[in-house]
Amino acid sequence: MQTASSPTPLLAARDLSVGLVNRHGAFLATNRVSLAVDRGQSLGLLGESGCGKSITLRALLGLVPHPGEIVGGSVTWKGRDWRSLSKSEIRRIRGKDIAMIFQDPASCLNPVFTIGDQVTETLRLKLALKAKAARELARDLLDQVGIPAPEERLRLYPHQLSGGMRQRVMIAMAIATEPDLLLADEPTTALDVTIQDQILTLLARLKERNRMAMILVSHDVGVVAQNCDFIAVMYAGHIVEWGPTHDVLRTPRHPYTRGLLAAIPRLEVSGGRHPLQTIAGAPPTPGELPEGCPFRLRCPSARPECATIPVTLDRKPPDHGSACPIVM
Amino acid sequence: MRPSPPGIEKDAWLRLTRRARLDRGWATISLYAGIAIVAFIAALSAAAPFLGLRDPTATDLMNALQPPSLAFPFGTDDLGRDIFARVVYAGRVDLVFGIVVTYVSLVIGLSIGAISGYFGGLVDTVIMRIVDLVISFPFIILILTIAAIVGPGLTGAYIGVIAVSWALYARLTRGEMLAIRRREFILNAETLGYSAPRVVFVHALPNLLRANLVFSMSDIVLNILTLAALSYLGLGVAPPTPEWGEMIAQGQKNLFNAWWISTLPGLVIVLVGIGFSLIGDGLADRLDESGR
Amino acid sequence: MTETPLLSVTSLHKTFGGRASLARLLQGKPARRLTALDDVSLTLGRNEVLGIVGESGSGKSTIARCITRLEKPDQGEITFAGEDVWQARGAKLRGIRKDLQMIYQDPYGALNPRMSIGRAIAEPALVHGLIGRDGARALACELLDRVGLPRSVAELTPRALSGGQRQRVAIARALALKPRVIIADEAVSALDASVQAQILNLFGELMRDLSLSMIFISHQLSVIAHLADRVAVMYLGRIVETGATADVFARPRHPYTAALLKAHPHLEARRSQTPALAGEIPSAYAIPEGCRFNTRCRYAETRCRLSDPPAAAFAQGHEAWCHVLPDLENSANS
Amino acid sequence: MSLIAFAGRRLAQAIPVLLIITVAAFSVIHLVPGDPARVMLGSRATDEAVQVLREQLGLDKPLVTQYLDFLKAAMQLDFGDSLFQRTAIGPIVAARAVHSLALVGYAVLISLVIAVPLALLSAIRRNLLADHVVRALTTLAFCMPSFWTALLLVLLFSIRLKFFPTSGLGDSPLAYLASLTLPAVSIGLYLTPILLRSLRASLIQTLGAEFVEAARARGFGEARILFKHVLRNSLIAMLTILGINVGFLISGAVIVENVFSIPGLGSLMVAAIVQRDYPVIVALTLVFGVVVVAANFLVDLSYALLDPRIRQ
Repeated sequence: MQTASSPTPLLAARDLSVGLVNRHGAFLATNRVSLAVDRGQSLGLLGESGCGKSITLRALLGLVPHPGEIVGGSVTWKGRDWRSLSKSEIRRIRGKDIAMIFQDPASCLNPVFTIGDQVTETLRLKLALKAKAARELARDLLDQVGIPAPEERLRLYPHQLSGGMRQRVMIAMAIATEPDLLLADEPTTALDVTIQDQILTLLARLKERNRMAMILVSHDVGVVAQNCDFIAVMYAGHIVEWGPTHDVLRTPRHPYTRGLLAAIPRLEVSGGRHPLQTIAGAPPTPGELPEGCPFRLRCPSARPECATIPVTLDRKPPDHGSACPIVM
Repeated sequence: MRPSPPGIEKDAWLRLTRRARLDRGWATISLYAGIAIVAFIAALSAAAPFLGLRDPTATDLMNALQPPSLAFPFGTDDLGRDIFARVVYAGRVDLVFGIVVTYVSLVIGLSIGAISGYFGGLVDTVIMRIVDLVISFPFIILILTIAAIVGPGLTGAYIGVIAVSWALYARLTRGEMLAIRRREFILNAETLGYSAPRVVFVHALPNLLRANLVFSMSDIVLNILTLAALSYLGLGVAPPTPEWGEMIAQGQKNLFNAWWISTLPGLVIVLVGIGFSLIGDGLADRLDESGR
Repeated sequence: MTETPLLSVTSLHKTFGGRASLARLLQGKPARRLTALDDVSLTLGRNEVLGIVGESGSGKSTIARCITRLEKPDQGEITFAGEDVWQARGAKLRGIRKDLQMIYQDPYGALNPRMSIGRAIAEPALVHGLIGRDGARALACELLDRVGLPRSVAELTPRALSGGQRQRVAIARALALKPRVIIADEAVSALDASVQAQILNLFGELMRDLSLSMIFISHQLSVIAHLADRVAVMYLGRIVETGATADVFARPRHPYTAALLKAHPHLEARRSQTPALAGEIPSAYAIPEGCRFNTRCRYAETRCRLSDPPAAAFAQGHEAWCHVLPDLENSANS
Repeated sequence: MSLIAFAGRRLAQAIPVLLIITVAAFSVIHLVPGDPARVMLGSRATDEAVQVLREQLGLDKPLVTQYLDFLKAAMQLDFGDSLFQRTAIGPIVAARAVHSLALVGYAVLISLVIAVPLALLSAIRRNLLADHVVRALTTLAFCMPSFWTALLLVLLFSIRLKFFPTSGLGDSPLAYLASLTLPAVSIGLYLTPILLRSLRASLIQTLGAEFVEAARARGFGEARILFKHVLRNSLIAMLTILGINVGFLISGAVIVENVFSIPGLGSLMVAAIVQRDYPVIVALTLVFGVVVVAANFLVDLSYALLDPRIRQ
């Protein structure tokens, strides 16, 4: 399934499945997920905890932690299958062409090295810069991501910076090589709302400037809505709906997406405590999925045939597709 | 085994399920294997008088330094005593010592650590200074010093090892207590105005037991090793009472011509140690709560 | 509001000690102290939901901890139904403890992992002598019904429950004492959106059916907007704006409130080119002189750096502590 | 905070601990049931002899005076005379401490050489065959009595293979090293499981940290990640682990010195207890206490040097 407008998208995953192991056994965290992004596009992976959105992102970079592994499907980068690339080629792509930022800025910097050490290490390795040039570029990068007094910050250790500043440092390291694609895993979840706003504005500006593609993983509909061109809604390891952000939010097609959007309290409708629409039950535990459609046990429109239908989108991206053949 | 789901590479899925099964299976095997080993040796020692063994203290110079044989499965020592019988009888001293010392220390350490961690403040600071000192001090020196005060012998060993061992439990419990004290069900109990003993003993304590129980398995091994070491140094169980460390010491002078006198009792210690360690590994997995 | 409030907090101050360092001691400086609450006053009326919103370090959780006697305030007074919460002793204290119940953020930490759900729910009522041993089972069932869980849950341990179910149990446990006030500290923040809506609805039902009052603390503006009748916006240990929720969110009178509302990720609007608020939250160890918001405020003037702004009152109890905006507003109106 | 200020504060914290140790050491003599002088000399000693000893040890003075005298003397490294050897304890201890120190240093080296690579292997290949093998060996080593291990080594390397002497100390540097080898290996094997377990746990924790994943996502090579990023963090943990286990290490040395009859502090301690030579016991308790406090101080200091978070 081709999932972007151009014939060879920048990055594409086809029927990607990732298996993980927990105390109860092996289970599929990501189940035949297909997605793609093109240059300059941003895709939001939206879903609740445990839906497999973060592990999908890691699988795109080949970073599934042992003892889990990719158990099916493929990932292609500029038309080339990851599996056909050598280890050193993969390493060259990681961090140079594709960069990644993480959720917890407190732990994604090494606590025993200074900010300068860590930023310049990337520059020296990825851009083959000499120490002095790396230092200068590092200062410049910190400046670009809005860190005041960059020269002094380079000498500090991560614990001496606030969470927002640490995330800026991560972003500085990520954009240093002017990557084609940025993967962002809940980059603002650990931050306060005003800081989240600053970081997202920064990301939007950098994306615009560098014509960078972005895949943003988030549980927050608002964050995805404001920052992404396309939305992929994930539920229990499957992509259940895909489409342009505007369409998905305006006219959600899958019952899960509809339920999710209705369940979110809005700032605009203050007070009154009118009951929100809810989705019955709780997200399923990984590894304990029903046969057929994974949402059918919570779905208000479920029918007997839902137990046998395959979970596939009814329209090809970039069109607005839904994995529910019942609700049109 | 569950069949591989559609659209999945079969080999990869098989590999994954096998990995999952191995991880789970190992803990159970470990637990039962450990229990089997310990139970076997404990049962043998408990039933020693009824097994028709030779008298462990009876000397028989005619049969001195016999290598292992059908008549003497572990051979005999320089006084002609049956090493197998001595090893079995020694279990009565060593196993009882290990278990009693460990659990007396656990109760003392758990109480002190829980109180120290819950109330904090000056009491905590003072207790923890002492605990740190006891733990970082070479335990053998401390025990030897106590043995010097009380006088060598099993009583000295009991007092000495308990005097050292409680501190490990106190530190472990305090650490756990500090973590659990911030958990919201403890805060909730406090806001409800429950009495401090109720919060500590009814709500916190059951959650502190896990780490202590798991650690106690290693500690039993450590304590048996310590008794053996004391006896080896001539400051624990005095001859002719059979004890594993004492037997190893007795064998040292005949190491050149009768290897079995020292090595076989040592092997039994190792076996017991492995038994308890396996139980500990199994318990750690069984009692693990991180699997939400 | 003319009637006496059910719960009132007056001029609450709370600082936490930093570590005394030798260097500071030698220089004769006092140990650094973290200011959690600096002169905070608020009231809660009968059958009212008061929302407290703020970012990390604003002191919103400390208020809850002071009210529930987990932290002793340095100064200030907390009265509940006419009784001073920190002076009360004996039966009066027990009454206050019964009437003020707290619900916490982490559904995984809120329940004792070694205690069955039924026992966890009934225990507070048992300890407070509201029921006898034989009443425990019936009470647990009644409360499980109330929070929408099957009765069979009573036999389980928390391990078998999902996050949302655990939070329902925590609510049932709080209801066991028939409290008059519930203090919910980020009680839905850790939950997934679909489950969060269920719990918010449950809170709505409880408010309607049980004539409870509630202090609802959250960093999520939308949740506050949904649930709270009145809201207090906090910044660095102080309330900067308070009033009826609809009013405050529709017409914020403090630049910080306005920025919070703008920074909130809306579903409909595309993001603007500039962030709603520049700069970082200052350290609670070194609160800025004058108006504490002046380091990040786009309207800041000289007076904002010199003196604390007084309260500016608007219609229906809407108040904001800002030098500049109320003046601008007045000049615009006149 | 600067390193010096940190060191100063840490030193200040050590003083009360040192005082507790002196009180404990001082109490040893007085905790013995009955008249200490009588106990030391045995029941057949004459009353005059007991009285002489009592005066010699100052046991007739008030307790506080005795303690202050003891403290003053100890600060000048004067621990009195050994009852058994009839000479000053200070020089005896000093002469023996050299051998103990050499032995312990050698043992730590051996232990690190075994534990660090195996812990790395085990952590990287977590839950795979190599890890299971390493963990099984660790458990085995943990359960082996150190003196028994020592005897096995003697049996194999001294008696069968005749590589190393069975006991005593060699004269030439090479012979000295050779005679310390088996004891050091015995202590090393005793310490290794403790170090290995802690190091493995610390490595696994670091390997799972987000900054390691971030480094991988940045396309750094595994070797670089391991040796630069992970090991640096784990070395800090290693130092702590070593610091905590100094006491354990000394305990091992005390036992093993006795197996090989090495004239170190451990064998002195055991001999003193057998001979009821209380002044020596007191002196050694004090010495070991100071060694432990000093070791922990040094560990904390190097810890602060390596980990920027501690100095804060």
